[in-house]
Amino acid sequence: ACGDAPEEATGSATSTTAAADFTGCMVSDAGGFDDGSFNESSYAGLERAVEELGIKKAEAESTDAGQYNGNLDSMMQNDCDLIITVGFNLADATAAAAEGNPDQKFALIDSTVDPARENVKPILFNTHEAAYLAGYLAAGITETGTVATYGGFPIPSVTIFMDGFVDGVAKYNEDHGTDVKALGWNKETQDGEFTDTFDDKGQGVISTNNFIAAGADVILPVAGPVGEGSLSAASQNDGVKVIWVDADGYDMYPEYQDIIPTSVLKGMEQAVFDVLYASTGTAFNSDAYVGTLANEGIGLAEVRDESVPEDLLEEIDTLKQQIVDGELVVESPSSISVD
Amino acid sequence: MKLELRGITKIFGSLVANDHIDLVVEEGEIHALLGENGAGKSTLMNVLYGFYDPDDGEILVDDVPRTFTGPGDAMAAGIGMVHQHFMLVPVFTVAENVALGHEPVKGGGILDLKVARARVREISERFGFDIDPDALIEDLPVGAQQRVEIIKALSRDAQVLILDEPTAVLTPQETDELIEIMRELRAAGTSIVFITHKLREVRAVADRITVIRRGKVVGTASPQSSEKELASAMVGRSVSLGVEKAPAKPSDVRLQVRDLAVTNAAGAKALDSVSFDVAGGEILAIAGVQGNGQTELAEAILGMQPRATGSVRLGGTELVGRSIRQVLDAGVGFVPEDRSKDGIIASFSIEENLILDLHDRAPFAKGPMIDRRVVAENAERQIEQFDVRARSAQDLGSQLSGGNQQKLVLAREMSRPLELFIASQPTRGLDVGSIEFVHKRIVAERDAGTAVIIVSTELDEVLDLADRIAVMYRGQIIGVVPAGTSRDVLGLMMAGLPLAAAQTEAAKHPTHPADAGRPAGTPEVLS
Amino acid sequence: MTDRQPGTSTAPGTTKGSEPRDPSGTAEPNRGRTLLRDIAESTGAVVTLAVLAALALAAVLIAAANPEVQRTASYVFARPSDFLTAVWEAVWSAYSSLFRGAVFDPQASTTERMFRPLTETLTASVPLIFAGLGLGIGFRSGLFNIGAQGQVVLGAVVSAYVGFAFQLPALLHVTLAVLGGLMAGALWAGIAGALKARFGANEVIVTIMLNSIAVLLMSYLLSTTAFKRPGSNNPISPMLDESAMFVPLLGDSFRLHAGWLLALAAAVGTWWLMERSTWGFKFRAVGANADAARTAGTSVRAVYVWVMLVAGGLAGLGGVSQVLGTEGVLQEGVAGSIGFDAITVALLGRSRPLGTVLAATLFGALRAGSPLMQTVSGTPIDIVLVVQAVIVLLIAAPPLVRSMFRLPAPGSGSRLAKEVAA
Amino acid sequence: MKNPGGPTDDRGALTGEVAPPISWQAPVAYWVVAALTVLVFALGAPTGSETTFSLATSKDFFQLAPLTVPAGPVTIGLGVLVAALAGYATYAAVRRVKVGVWVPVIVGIAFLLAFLVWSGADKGNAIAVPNMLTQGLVFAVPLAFGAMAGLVCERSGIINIAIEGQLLAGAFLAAVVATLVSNPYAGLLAAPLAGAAVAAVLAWFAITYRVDQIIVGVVLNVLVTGLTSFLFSTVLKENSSTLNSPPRLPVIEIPLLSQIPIVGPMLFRQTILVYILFVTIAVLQVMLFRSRWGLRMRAVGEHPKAADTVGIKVNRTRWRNTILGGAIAGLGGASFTIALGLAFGKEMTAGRGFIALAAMILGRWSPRGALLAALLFGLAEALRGTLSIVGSPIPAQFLSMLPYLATIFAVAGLVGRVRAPAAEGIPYTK
Ligand SMILES: Nc1ncnc2c1ncn2[C@@H]1O[C@H](COP(=O)(O)OP(=O)(O)OP(=O)(O)O)[C@@H](O)[C@H]1O
Ligand SMILES: Nc1ncnc2c1ncn2[C@@H]1O[C@H](COP(=O)(O)OP(=O)(O)OP(=O)(O)O)[C@@H](O)[C@H]1O
Ligand SMILES: [Mg+2]
Ligand SMILES: [Mg+2]
Repeated sequence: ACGDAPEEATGSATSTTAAADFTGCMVSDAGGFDDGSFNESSYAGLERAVEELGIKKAEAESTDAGQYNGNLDSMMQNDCDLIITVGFNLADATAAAAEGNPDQKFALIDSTVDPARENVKPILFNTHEAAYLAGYLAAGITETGTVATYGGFPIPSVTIFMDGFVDGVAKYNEDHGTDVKALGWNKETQDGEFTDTFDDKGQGVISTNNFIAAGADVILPVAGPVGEGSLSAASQNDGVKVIWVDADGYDMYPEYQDIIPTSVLKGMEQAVFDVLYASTGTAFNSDAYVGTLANEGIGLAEVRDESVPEDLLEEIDTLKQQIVDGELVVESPSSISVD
Repeated sequence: MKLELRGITKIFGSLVANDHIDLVVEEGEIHALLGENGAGKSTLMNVLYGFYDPDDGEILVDDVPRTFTGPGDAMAAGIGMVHQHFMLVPVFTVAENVALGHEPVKGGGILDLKVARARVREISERFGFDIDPDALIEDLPVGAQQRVEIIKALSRDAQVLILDEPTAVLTPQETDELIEIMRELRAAGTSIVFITHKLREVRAVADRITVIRRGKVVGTASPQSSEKELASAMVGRSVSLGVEKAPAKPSDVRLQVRDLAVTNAAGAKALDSVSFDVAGGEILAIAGVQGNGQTELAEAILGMQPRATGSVRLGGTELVGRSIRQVLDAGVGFVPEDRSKDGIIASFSIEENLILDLHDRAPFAKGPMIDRRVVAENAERQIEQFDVRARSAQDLGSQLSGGNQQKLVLAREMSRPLELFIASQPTRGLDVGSIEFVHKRIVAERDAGTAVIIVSTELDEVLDLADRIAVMYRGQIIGVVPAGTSRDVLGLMMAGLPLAAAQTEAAKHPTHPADAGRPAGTPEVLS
Repeated sequence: MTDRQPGTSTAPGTTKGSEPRDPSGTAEPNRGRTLLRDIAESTGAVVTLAVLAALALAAVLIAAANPEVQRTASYVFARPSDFLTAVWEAVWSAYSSLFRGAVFDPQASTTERMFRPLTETLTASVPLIFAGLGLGIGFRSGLFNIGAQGQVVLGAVVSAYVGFAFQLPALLHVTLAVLGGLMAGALWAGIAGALKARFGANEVIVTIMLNSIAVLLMSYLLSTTAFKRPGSNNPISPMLDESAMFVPLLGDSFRLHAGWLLALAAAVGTWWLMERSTWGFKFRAVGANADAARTAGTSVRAVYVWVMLVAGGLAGLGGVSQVLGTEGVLQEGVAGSIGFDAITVALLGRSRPLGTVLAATLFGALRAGSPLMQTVSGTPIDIVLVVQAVIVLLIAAPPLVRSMFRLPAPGSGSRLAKEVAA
Repeated sequence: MKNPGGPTDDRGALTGEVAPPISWQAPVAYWVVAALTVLVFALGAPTGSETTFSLATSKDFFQLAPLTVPAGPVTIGLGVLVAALAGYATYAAVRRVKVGVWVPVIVGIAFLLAFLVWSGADKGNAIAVPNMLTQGLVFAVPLAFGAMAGLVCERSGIINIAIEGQLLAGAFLAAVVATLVSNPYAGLLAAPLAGAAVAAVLAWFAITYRVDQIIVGVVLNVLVTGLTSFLFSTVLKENSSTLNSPPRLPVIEIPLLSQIPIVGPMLFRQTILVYILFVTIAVLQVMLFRSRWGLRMRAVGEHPKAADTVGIKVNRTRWRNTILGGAIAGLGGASFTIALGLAFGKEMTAGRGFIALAAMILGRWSPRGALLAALLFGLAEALRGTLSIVGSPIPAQFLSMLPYLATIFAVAGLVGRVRAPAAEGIPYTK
């Protein structure tokens, strides 16, 4: 605790743009802002806006569902210009707050409000499209003919990945006449393997080992930090790979780069930043932002794994184009349509 | 070893339990402490044993002042103690309990139970106890537990031995044996502090007697004093020792027990085809050595024994197979043997303890609601009638002394009209004054026409109270005898001899009445 | 006849090792001194000091967690004033915002909003009061029921279902929803009670397991069409019918709802049940000494079942109040950690209704105040947890607080008595 | 002295014929299992279907061939076996003979096999038996450590609800220290310190200040969760490579033993932590019941006053054992991080401390029993995973209930009344 005191600041270095008076606020769902998943990615968008646009921020982290209303309330006490609520769990609370405070602007991630409101902007992602590509890739690189996925909890923001993934595998089988099996999710019955936790990483290890014992060699964990259990288990078994979700696992886990062929990206950071940016001007509207393959709001991370065959990558590019063009429609009961 | 206490003062909260007590115990002397329940005897001994820190005063061992930071120090100084409330771990074996604190170990801290067992056996044999070192304490009858406590104290070769009411749960024979042991120890130079409420024992063995009342030494007494003198010194008033009661006026047969049998959880028959009758206005005493089925008998009548067969008819109603509630409702009053476990709720107030079994009926309950006014009035009345010594009816059960707890249970059980009154060990651990009172109440209940069953291991009590005496042995009633039966005959029957055989045997070896209560042939110790 | 305390059942919160009461009639040396002494000995004083001490301790953590404090600490010897200012700023802003969020917000724009925090505190306390009352009954009856969480969940599930699946007149609807939740909680707890009565199954194990099962059951139900909102794949139920909701007590701008009155009524009812009714007498008797209760003719097994039914019913109402009072929908996590917080609430309240209400209100205040504290002062939510824990620990430890502030122990007439004795 | 559930008096046994009460609990439980096996599994398996079990892992020396069995006949056979055992148990009950512990064990295994055969019938996926066992153990390890911690404390009279917090603290410190030192074994040394520190707070409040032990425990869990989460978000998160990337404990394969078919990998292809667990349990089992330390500790937990009167320092004993217990739980915490090569994460123990508590009670406060209970839970959990992968017709949430249901069944049907140390939870004062 010793050192030189800094010079007294004489003038403030704050930006003089309009953004300086803008306060962007965010309420997390029960996962909290370091859930290693969508709360965290969304929060990164807010932080980036603070850094790059010079806006002010305020945040409220929920630890359980009962706090959503209270947290929104304290945001309202805090003179927020835009309140971003993260996750479908906050939809009802957001809708109620929006109804009671028609002048307050909101953005809601992963859900719409029903009925739609002038002051609520839904931020949505067609994640299943990207997961579809990942499934296709997984089916293309499996040596054992078996791939697998599991989730944290059976909730739409999780199962949407799983839907896309198994459909992608099926597509590969259809195109190549193969019989690659996808364990862990049955899209028809909407039933599969869940760890029932986003916290206990050991469960990820156990689920992954079970999959490996059942012959799987490419795993897609959709369970936030629990997915690290998959990385750990896979690294102990030769030839097993893990496809990461939300952000690029290749950057996040340097020690596991050789077993992460790619990641299913869900561009929440960018989306949040964009919406905040637009709102600092006058461009706030209640039209839904939908991250798609087309606008790169979602996508497959750069494949840095040398062993993935070139032609597989080309096929995936083609598929992607088909989806962008609307020739190929990927469906998931968990995707939210906005018309 | 000579022991001296000077000005010992011990204060609990606002209560001065020991008030500047001076006491000298010479080497090789048996020093008896007398005093009412709650006089402060146990407290004083616990101070001496290092269990309590005194608030004032000092302890001198062989004229050297010592401070004990805990029982460990006292034991190291050669002091051993048999506690009034057994300090035994119920789930441990006898050997483990005796070894605890100075365990023989092999390498690696592993217990050498062989050595521990041998030590128990050796002491048992030396003093004629019959104790299996591998028995679990909780499976042993209290008498045996008391012997284990004694073994525990003896196994440490104490030079000063404190015995706090060691005879409260012993049979007359066992008491005699213990007194003999005390004499042997005295002869070997051990000093003994002996606490008891049984004046006969004091007179038999004490060299000196100190009387404590309300925390203060009120004087000394000579062992030659009569029991009556000792009793009044203790209580501070004159006490009548025997029970004055008119002859019984038995009415019709009230209780009919036929072929009552109980199988205990282990599958053994604890009660085996027991049959007897009790009339209204009559006291039937059940005598016997602890653990011969008396407990089971009393509990079976109350409906506490799930595996009871046979018939118990109370004025025509069958009780076997009924719930405890129904039996109580049929007019049965019950004083359990273990009052602190079954009789009172320590954390309940006196008021509440007085309505444990009556709280949900009139006049205490009005519908689902307890009428507190009636409860309070009832408490005032009972406290007054039964002379329960308490600061107020709101005092907790745990704040009462044992004697007062017993009075509390009696008050509750006698507070409603009864057909049958069963009391197990009604005066265990009580001082003479309290015993006098309790006995009076029981006789009064009889005179009101209730059928009364007294279960007691105390021959004096049996002889004082009973109109008829049933002797139990190994789960059976081996004979029912009239009130005047001699102690010798009773003692022999308790040891398993049928009436006729006991009478002939007793006739062969007539003994002095004061020594009665033990079978002939055992050494005479109470002379 | 060993010296085992009667009623060794380790019912927490019961008067274990109750301290001997101070008898009247001790000498009265000096009125002034006695009065001071009485104040110093009172529970109120101890609790106040405990909260103050906890806040002081927590202030250290808050300051340590503050980035500005950390920054200025690097040159604390060069210019201590910066550091001290930073510490003061951090602590002041944390606590003032806690107060603003939980009690009264002088900075709010309208009078209504100024008083709103207090109502939020009360609102947050409602489910904790219910569940805490239930747990308290169990504790005093010798049952260590850790299962409030599961009972809260079941109560929420059933009352929500009644709330959204039926169209009924208002009073009838809300009554049915409340009763449904109450019964669901009661039956769920009743499983543990029945297993204990019948097989002696330890209620701690069974209730821990039933908690997990309840959560999974709710998760399953929310995946079925009967519970899912039409047209959505989210595990969220339809909004409840307005007619099933508790009415707001202070108009629409406050969330405080009729459930609070119901909770207070339940507290009074619980007090009456435990202190004045024959049932409560039996419950307490079994909790304090089951052997003596049995000897006095009480069916201990039946009491186990009834206690669990009543306790579960109350915990079920905790779930009900959450759904019908504030949330208006059923979704995963609707029960939060109410059932677990309620354990602390009940124990802190010494298993007594008044204590439980007070403890629940304290928890409600921390819960209501923590969002603003987090938002305004940037104190991480995890630190709020720590602050909560420290407060509870100190409140639960009067002897520690006494020794911290060198207060006399209650009833420690010992010094007095010594003077008398001397 | 009355003694519910135990023999009242050995002298009474001398007369009267022996006729213990008939206990119907176990036979009825077995009949229920038999009925389930036949009605659900045997009749529920598609006719002519087959189930495949793989019995070896790729690392095994003996590559046992996968075993394929016809589902129908095998389940019926197992049902008959259980029924036969139920019949035997009934007979034994009527004759008042005690049945060996092998009966419930075989009934359990038969039921499990039938369940597996039924679930795996015609699924095309083999059921990987050795993996199932191994994963069951992975799950059971922290539970077993936690249960040991609980019983060391409770046997000396202190209720340890803070197992969860001790596990979490252990997981935290193990990860951080192992990362700082770049050596997993350093983490293994640090983990018990963290657990012991939490236990010291428990002891301080519970013993010195006589605060209700359950309050302290519950609150400590909150405190540790708060502190570790706070440190995680503020410190670990930004410096994860320097503070929170713990190296993994290597798997130590015991040469020959690990090649025992089926159970070899589960028991002998493990990290040192698992071997430490085995040793801890064995040592505790012996020391608790046979040593001076164990005798004194149990005395203090059963009847502290009695212990005090023979010179045993009650509170000192409690202090020491509480801290020892905390250290054991802390060590168990290491199984969440360094044993699996995982970084510390918020609340990563996810309530397993409470399940450990249940395992301790289910195991009747004995190390061996607690281990069995932890394994029961772990295996039920592994079974759940296996079934879910094989593709069971049961919805995921119901499969997930399996371990909890199994535990309730075990405590109600097989264990029944358990007796806690008599003085637990009661602060000691003279
Ligand atoms: N642990 C304690 N806490 C508070 N008060 C106590 C405690 N122990 C004893 N007392 C008080 O001290 C008094 C003396 O008790 P003590 O046990 O010494 O009596 P005693 O003479 O042994 O009686 P008894 O003949 O019934 O055994 C009691 O009346 C009681 O009020
Ligand atoms: N918490 C307490 N508050 C006040 N007094 C207490 C408390 N606990 C025990 N006592 C007192 O301590 C004394 C000693 O207890 P103990 O059980 O030895 O009683 P006792 O009088 O010796 O009983 P008994 O006659 O049955 O042997 C009792 O007289 C009782 O009044
Ligand atoms: Mg006494
Ligand atoms: Mg005494």
